[in-house]
Amino acid sequence: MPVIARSLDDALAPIVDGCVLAIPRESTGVAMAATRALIRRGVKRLKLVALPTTSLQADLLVGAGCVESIETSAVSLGEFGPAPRFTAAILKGAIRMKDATCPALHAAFQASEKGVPFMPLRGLIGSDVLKHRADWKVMDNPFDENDPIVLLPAIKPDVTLFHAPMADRNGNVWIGRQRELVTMAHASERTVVTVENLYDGDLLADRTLAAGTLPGFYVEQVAVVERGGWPLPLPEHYAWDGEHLAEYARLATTEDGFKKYLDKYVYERQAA
Amino acid sequence: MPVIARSLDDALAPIVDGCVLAIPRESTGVAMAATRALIRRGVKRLKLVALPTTSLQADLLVGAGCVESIETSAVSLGEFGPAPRFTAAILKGAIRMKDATCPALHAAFQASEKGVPFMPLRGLIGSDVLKHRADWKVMDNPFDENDPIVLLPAIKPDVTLFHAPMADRNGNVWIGRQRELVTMAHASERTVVTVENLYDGDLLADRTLAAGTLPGFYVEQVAVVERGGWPLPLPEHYAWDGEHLAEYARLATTEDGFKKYLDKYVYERQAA
Amino acid sequence: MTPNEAPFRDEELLAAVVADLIGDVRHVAVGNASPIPATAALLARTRGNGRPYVSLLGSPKHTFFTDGGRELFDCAGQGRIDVFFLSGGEIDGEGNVNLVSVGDYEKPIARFPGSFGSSYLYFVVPKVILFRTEHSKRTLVPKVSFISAPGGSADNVRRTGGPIALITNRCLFSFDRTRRRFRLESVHPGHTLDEVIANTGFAFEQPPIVPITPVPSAETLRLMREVVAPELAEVYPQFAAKVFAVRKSA
Amino acid sequence: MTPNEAPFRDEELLAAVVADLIGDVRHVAVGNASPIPATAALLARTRGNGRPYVSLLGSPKHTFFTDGGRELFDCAGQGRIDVFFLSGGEIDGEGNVNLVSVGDYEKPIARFPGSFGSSYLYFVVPKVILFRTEHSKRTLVPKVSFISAPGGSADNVRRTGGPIALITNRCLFSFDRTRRRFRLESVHPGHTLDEVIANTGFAFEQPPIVPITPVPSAETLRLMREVVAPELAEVYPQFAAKVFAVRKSA
Repeated sequence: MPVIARSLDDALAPIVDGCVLAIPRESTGVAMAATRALIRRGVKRLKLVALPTTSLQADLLVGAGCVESIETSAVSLGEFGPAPRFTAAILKGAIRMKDATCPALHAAFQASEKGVPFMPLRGLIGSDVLKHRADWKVMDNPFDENDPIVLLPAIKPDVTLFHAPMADRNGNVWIGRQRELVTMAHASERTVVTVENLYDGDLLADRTLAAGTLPGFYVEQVAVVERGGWPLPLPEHYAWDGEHLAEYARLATTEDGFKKYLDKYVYERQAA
Repeated sequence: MPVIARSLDDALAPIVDGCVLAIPRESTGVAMAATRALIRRGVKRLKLVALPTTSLQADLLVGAGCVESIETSAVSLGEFGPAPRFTAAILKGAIRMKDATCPALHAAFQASEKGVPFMPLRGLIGSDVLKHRADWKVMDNPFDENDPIVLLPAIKPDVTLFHAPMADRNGNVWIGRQRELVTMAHASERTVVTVENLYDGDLLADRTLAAGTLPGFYVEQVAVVERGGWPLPLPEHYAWDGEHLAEYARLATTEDGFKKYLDKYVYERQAA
Repeated sequence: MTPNEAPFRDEELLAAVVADLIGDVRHVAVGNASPIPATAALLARTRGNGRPYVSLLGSPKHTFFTDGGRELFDCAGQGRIDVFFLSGGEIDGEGNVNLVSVGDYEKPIARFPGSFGSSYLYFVVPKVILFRTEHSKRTLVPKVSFISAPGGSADNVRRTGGPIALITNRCLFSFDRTRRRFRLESVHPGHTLDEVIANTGFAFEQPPIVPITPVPSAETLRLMREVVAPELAEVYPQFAAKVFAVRKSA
Repeated sequence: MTPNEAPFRDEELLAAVVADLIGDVRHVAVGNASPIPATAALLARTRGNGRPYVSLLGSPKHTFFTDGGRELFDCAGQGRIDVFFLSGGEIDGEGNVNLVSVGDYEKPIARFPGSFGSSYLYFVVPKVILFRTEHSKRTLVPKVSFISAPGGSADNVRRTGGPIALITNRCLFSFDRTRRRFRLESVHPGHTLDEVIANTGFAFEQPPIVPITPVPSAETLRLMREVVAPELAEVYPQFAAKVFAVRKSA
């Protein structure tokens, strides 16, 4: 039965060195305070799987040396430019990249959600994305003639980590229309969530809220962290901190600048 | 762009003779008033696909001679006993039955939703359900050794028909946590919905309601029919009419009794 | 039949036996119209101080599911359902379950509702408890007419689930998955081995001396009557009223 | 360059051209950070009295999606997205798009963000409009280093979608899917054929006389400035302010 963790660090205990960690795209609810706590703890060799893209979260973790590999379909700071630490790490060969395409990641998570070993997907054939994925296969669709189709193996993360507007004391988490968070939790062995605040009551008891709720059954840990998505947005709650992201994009272009950023925003601001 | 139909009959125009009609299980929101209207119109040769089971709706349509085939995993009146017209039709060989199992139907609708030709599913191997489904295939899982797995072809209904609590004037329909209704609409060429009442506003503009809303983009027709699910339940709105269902179960055990039921509740009560 | 002076009802005995079969697990799911398994699951939860999660599928109030009708099956496919209950129009000695029809499938002489989720859940839920109160040669047959879900599978068929037991109004069988046979574990008080043999259409193993099914303890009966029954009344009001004389709580 | 005295801006010309390419369809989806395609899609909707549906993916307010991040791709897989826009770090003469890296994939000399949904949407969206304002030999190359999404496919590859055109700051190309080649359709006012040839890294077809891209009509400019710009300001406030001098409405 999930409980509200005594501290953010307690909640993050399931995220151990070397684990496969699933994280959502920037616009869905990224657990940034938790990410800074993981860097402070010095987590190592994470195998990140970002559904389907990632931005500051992966760039920070890569820059801080926490990442062994990333499977995703894009890493970028969006309007704030390329992801500088990710780009540098790729050019140095410091991390392993598993380039994918968005719907392939969605399908591979759904495969785990459904307990099947693979999912088929159209497209991809003739691309170098497919060419560089030895773990993906092409078969002939047995329901048609001469119809090659790609099969993607299920992605089974050890832990999913995200940030959401609220949870109740049973660990039910309100995710609204960000339904890939439900699929991620279903597909993962464990799920750790940070939330803006606690809902006083049972989210499943209200028929309107229940429609947007991930049941606590799938949730291992919940920690309350106000503005836990900062400086990224929390959908329909707060927007980007554009000034901060611009500062990050500027500092992180060099290794030294990135270290300054870490000192200022990760190590010194224990509570941020 | 969907509009609110002038009449129930107008809304049902897409459901033509011989079409593949997808209908939901009893507890999800069954369009019973619409079903009675279809019987009055004399629709013929429906190929019903019930996700994943069905009760009074299919029994009525079968008894009234509207059905050519049913694909589903169970037809029953639940606590009110077997589905008498369905049972009689099967014993007479009057309809074609495609016996399935619940998760196979869910997966086959999801295949259409995702635009893939098939979906894999565990289980089934060694069952007579599989043996009698020439359209299902067994293949060796290419990601493992000596691992047979069933592949199910996508189910692509012409029309999905269901009943829901409310819709707005843009055709957005609030379905709450009955999320298979979303998958059914995604998988179907067209979707026809009856609702208890109109929501005065935009369901997508409210972040809490939006989480349980099927966008009007997928909806072809909406008709307002108060108690349109009667005598079946509408989740969290009204329960079964147990007395009525007991009466049905009693009358429908004979062909004559069923005719009396039709006269009393379908043909004479035009508005019911 | 349980003698009239017995301090418990048949339903209470069966629920107590099923609760013990459930054991220490995380999640028990109970299908529609299964008041005795529901009682057993709630009893197990009461004993476990809230563990296992219990999903009563007949009642939206008593499931946590929010992802539509597929969530039950996805949840099972993820390995997150530990115990489920199945019944059958026919059950045979190899644990095969028939929910479809009797006679030739194309020209049946009797038709049941259909296989529901059995053709899948029987493969992926580790502990499936077969439950059929009518113990007769009509229901427990040598060979089912139609296999909705097979009791066993070939070695190369991935299968993490299957039957562990069959409970009837007369007795409790365990199921040996390797040998694909039932074994008589105990005969309920008031019933006899001869009666079980006479009413069972399939052969089964039996110990040299067949025990009597242990009766529920006073504490078990107290929990069922005082804690479980009021919860149960929300979903199965008629059953709760009949067995426990409890009315749906306000 | 458009002369200073021109009655419209470059962005307005491009949006007008793209709006015509969209044509009469049901649903146009526009990816993040694409203000000119967004302007074009909203212009098409204004002309069509509400048709097509326009999904601006950067903005939850301007999409109808409620089924999570997969809905865009599922929707496309269902054949329910008619027009989409793609750009690329590199685009070559066969319509191949590179969003991944330059040089050897294992030891790249430049890295872009990644393929996003291109490796799928290029196959299933009937009209994909390639959009790259920087028209140079660096972006329009003979052969991309990495194919995120191929311009064409073998005959036996199921493909209902692909490129129909490429629009740049200098000109408009159409794409011939059978021959897998671009054809120069028109050169924008203020630009020349020689300039296009000098700045394009791949060979392309061209008509004997290359037309000048038609300038937007007065009515088109009025709709863009009076109707589209205020809507656009909700999603692209900086762009709307710069191009249309419109501030986000209250």
